[in-house]
Amino acid sequence: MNAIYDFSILTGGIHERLSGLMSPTAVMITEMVIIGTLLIVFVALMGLVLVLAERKVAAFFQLRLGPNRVGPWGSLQTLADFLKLLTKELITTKSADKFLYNLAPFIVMLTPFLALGVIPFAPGLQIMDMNIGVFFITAVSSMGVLGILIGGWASNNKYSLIGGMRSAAMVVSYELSVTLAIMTMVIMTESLSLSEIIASQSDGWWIIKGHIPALIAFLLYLTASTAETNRGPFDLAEAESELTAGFHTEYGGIKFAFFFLSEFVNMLVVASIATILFFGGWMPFHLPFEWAVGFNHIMDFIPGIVWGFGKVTFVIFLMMWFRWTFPRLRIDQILNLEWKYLLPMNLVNFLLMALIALSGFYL
Amino acid sequence: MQAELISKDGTQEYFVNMGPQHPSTHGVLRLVLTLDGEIIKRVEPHIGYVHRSIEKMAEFDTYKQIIHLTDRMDYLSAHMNNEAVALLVENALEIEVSDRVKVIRTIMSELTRLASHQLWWGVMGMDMGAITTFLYAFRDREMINDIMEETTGARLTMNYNTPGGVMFDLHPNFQKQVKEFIKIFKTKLPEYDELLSGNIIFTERTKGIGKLSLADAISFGVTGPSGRASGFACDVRKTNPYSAYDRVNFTEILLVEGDAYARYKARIFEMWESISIIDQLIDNIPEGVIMAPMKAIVKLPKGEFYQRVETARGELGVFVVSDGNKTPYRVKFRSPGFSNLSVLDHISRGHKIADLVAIMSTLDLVIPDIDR
Amino acid sequence: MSTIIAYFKGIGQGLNTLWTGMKVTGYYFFHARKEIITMQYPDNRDTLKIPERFRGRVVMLHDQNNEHACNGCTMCEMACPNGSIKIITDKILNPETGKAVRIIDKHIYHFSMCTLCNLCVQACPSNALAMDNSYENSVYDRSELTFVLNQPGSKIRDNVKD
Amino acid sequence: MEQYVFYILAAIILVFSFMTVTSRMILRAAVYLLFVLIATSGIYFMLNYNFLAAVQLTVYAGGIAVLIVFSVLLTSQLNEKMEQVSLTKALAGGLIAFAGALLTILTIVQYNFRPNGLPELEPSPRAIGHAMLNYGDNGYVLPFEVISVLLLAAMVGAIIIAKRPAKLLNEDRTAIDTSYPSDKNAYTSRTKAEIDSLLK
Amino acid sequence: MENEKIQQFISNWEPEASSALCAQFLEISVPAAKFRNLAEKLRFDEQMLFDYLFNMTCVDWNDHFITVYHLHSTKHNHSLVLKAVIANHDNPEVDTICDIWKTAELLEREVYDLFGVRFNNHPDLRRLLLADDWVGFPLRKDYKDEVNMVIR
Amino acid sequence: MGNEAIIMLFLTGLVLVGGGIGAAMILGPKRWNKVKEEPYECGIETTGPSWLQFRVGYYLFAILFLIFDVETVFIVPVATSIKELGVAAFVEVVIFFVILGLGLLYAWKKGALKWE
Repeated sequence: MNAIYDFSILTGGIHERLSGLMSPTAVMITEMVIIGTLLIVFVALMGLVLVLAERKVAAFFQLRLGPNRVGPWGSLQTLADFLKLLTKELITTKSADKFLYNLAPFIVMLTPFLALGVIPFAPGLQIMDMNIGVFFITAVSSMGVLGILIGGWASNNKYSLIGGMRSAAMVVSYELSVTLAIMTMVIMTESLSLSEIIASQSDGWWIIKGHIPALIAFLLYLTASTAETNRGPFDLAEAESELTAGFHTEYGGIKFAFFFLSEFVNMLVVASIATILFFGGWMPFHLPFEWAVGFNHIMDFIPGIVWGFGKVTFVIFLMMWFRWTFPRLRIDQILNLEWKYLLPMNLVNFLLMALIALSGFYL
Repeated sequence: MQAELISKDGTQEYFVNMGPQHPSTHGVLRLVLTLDGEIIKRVEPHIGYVHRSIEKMAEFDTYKQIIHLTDRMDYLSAHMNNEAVALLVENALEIEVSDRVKVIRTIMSELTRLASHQLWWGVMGMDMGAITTFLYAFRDREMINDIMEETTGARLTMNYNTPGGVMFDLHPNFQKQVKEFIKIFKTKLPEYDELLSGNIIFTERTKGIGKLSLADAISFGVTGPSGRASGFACDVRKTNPYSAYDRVNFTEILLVEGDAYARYKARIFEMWESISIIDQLIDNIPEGVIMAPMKAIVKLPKGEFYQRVETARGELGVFVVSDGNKTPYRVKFRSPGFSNLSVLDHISRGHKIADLVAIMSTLDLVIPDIDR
Repeated sequence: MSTIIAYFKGIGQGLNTLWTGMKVTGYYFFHARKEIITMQYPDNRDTLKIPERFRGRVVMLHDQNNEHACNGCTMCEMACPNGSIKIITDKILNPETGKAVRIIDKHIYHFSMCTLCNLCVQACPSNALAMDNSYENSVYDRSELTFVLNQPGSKIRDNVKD
Repeated sequence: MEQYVFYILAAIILVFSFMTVTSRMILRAAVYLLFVLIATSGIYFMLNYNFLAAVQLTVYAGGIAVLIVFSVLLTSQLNEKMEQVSLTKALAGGLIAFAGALLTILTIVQYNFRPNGLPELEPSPRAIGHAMLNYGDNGYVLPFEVISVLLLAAMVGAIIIAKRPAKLLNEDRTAIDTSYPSDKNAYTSRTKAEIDSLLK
Repeated sequence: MENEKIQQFISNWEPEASSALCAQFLEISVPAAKFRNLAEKLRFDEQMLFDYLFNMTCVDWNDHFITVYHLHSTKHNHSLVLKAVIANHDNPEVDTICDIWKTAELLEREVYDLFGVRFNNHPDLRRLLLADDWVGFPLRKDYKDEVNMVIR
Repeated sequence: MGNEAIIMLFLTGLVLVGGGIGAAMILGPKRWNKVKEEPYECGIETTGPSWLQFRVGYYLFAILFLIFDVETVFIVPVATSIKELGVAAFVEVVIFFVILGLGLLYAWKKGALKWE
């Protein structure tokens, strides 16, 4: 890997400069403020980009042009939408549980934030390298469902309540598959730390090295994580043709915007994990063969951040493709799919992967 | 009151209003659902939000003027509605229209049916969550609308039929355009199957849902593709042929399953049949006058008249009681949607809310048709 | 055993049907540029093709001498199912023959009530009325939808019979 | 720094624990409990027991809390507030709680904590995994296997308790006429004669 | 079956029924009191089996109402028009047939809504299309509404 | 950064949402209207309360989820170390899985996985 693309040089430099100026606690607080500000900017930017991308991709699937009035190619459309939502009146229905109603957007937004903290987007571009990285993300994202559940409940609206219930049952079920699919890959990486997982793929991505079980795990993960983000054919929490808007029927203005934004940031998170586990994160495309040294070297010249975001974009595109092609599943079918198909397959796939790992039958 | 709400296993019943402002009721239909959890125990349709009393209005209009009102009932099969009134007057006065008019009417009817089924298909997909189908359906429907606009001067409420014939002659481009459309649409229709009909999520959601038996279909008077999916041979084009339907070969689509998927399939099959009918007629439209000689003021003889046509939704009946004046004494439109709606409660009990959406889309309700 | 085979067969078939659908949308995604079906409406006013038979609204045909063919026979008024046409006639003395002749003072057309059914155009014995191709009819006040069809200062063409 | 964090977390736990038991709206109580659970995991994070903290989040905040909310929906008094606890009951409860706390504190204070001399274990998941699958000294393979049996027993028990005999909803569904045969996979168009023959 | 034979059957069952062979359908008129009995026979008799009620409406003849039922048999493929003559114009009443032909439930509600004809034993006779607090029955010939109705 | 970053992430999230809502409170109009306070039910006033005892078909799934959630917690350390520990550990994991698989099979056969 080319050292010039390593962000840790930049961050380390800043850290040293700051340490020379003030006490360790002050350094930490300063860094926190800087990182926090950058993170908010990043999330806001990603939200704007992803929403626009979703609309553009949807438009092209549907033979439309998509937003094209505000800014070049409609690039400022989401910004305009955000400003509109920001300046809308906040309405709370009179029978709602005000405290829980206002709490829900916080919970919903907090979980992707915590998850983003451990994701390395490029070499050195990671807020904290936790030794249980992936497991931390699954643990945190399991709380996100509570935001939906509480929001649906607190609105005191029948559609919201049904939507919230559905979503909760679905998300908790699919969490199992997400975790198991991740653990299947962890057998190979032997570590939960995301940076170590990436490092273990320096000679080739796991989806190539781990062949069949890795491919199955990828499909299972993709399906389950699409469900966990309440997207695509699994969006029945907000199934508009049945429940008008599902759990966020009563949310308007900026509160709705946070529900909306969290969906997209969650999508970014799950796509990043898929990228890291199966496609080597920011690791360039390498072939695990002797003769491919030259090829591997050429690949190194493309910066890691390009690789990282390129692969994330690919996974997100897949999820968008699902969403704009498939009809929605019914709640009992969703639970069926998880408990009768994904979960048993995951359990078997886990053992298969363990067998392959032990037999050394991987590249 | 509270005690009544509690069902047998201790949980309480839930009343939910679906509509009038709801995305999947396709208009201002209001359904009051009684739920037990997510299971539907009762569906009670509340209609009349777009009631305009067309029947009362028709009592003050001459027969020519009634036709434009029928445009606004089932606006997706406006041409067939027009045709019903026109045929009624012609049959009552025993006027023979020219072959050209008959063929034009048949082609137009089938084009309208295609357009209606295309819109239904797009909306059906959208109701099931596949929003992309909507745009694909409108892409194809747009071609038909353009053809219609060129000849009749309007895209939806055409008012093209008059007693004795049609208002305008075909546009010179008509034949060419229709042939081109048929050629394109024959390649697009298989895409409908690939995108939705075969999709495992879609089939799982519709097969075995909202089963309607033949006896119930007849008893509820469910006609059109919905009725024929239950095996009810109710195609007016076959039982009481009108216009040029007696000279074309086509199969009456009959299925036996009677569930939502059968109703879906029946419409897809029907699109192929419509294409075949147009194929047979488009090359040999006979020459002739487009208007039979009519008196300026049409007066029907005293008596009662009933004329039925097959619209995209089923049997449309026009019942006219005439007292010999230039305006009818009483007009009744037997709208297919009205009868099809009446079966909704019966077939959706015990299903889930999501199934209700599937059932409603396959019944293909058009609310102005029901409310009139 | 057969249930297990059926289980996996079901998965395979299901995935296949999903892939079939994705191929269709995928094809259109990569050919979207060529097959865009929507119009950029206010921008394409110049290229928008309106068929000549399109029924926009009722107009009275005037020739270059500002003459029309309406003699105020009220056939259109009777033919209209919605009462959107009202004709106010006047009687003037024909200076040549000395007979009183009916001319129109105002041919009032309530566009807000019109259903564009074309019956008035058909009813007109002297082909004075026609449908034009206008389609941008939105206004801020309903009263702006009431038109007087005969242009100010226009008069009836000579060869029109009574 | 760490101390302040600990105090804040401890305060959160105390305050929300108190609010959980005093709240008279049942779902709010559940949400307050959720805060307590999350703050507890925060303490684990502070101690660098990352794995344990994540487990706390997964099982308690993600699993138990959802289960509690679902169970709340099964209670009948969702709409009303819970009844006011009578003073005697409150007093008795407070007394018992105080006694329990006293007992615990006394025990902790009196206990003589000694180092056990064992080498310090690295709290990484891999070390835990090694210990768990190890059948030598310090190996926990038997508990690991027994856990699966325990979970199985829990599952069977839950199913037996929660699963009522499958109640047919057909009583609601007006009798569906099955007099004519239905081939579920066919869905092909038939002629009238065929349908008539099917009906016979 | 031919119309004459049907006429024969009906005159045997219900001597009060008057029948006329019109251009399109055989039309049977029967007093409202006898109507329900005849309808049941027409539906269930093996020779008749009029199982498809394809249209149902009402006509206000100023001094009496006639409810009109268009019946068809899908088995024997014959049709007829059944009419119940309701002589009492002030308080029109006729027996319901919504248990015989299920589609009639909504159709009868519509007729009640617009004509004010009461259907005895109807399970849920309420206004259907109009608002619940509407006054009057709009399709009656003597209905007056100065505000909403413009008569040319 | 170490674990203290969690605090930072937490606070960042709070600041974003709180700031957004606060900004909306300042920027947004405040026009009170009785109808605005009504819960949305397709334009009709709601019939009956929404907070009713609700027949949750999902309850059993939540219990099952909890059991399998505990299982995945055990799987996590196992997954990280199984490659190193070899065949003996694999056999142990297989036994663990088979016992749990039996539980799933039991639930399946008992119809607990069927939503009603």
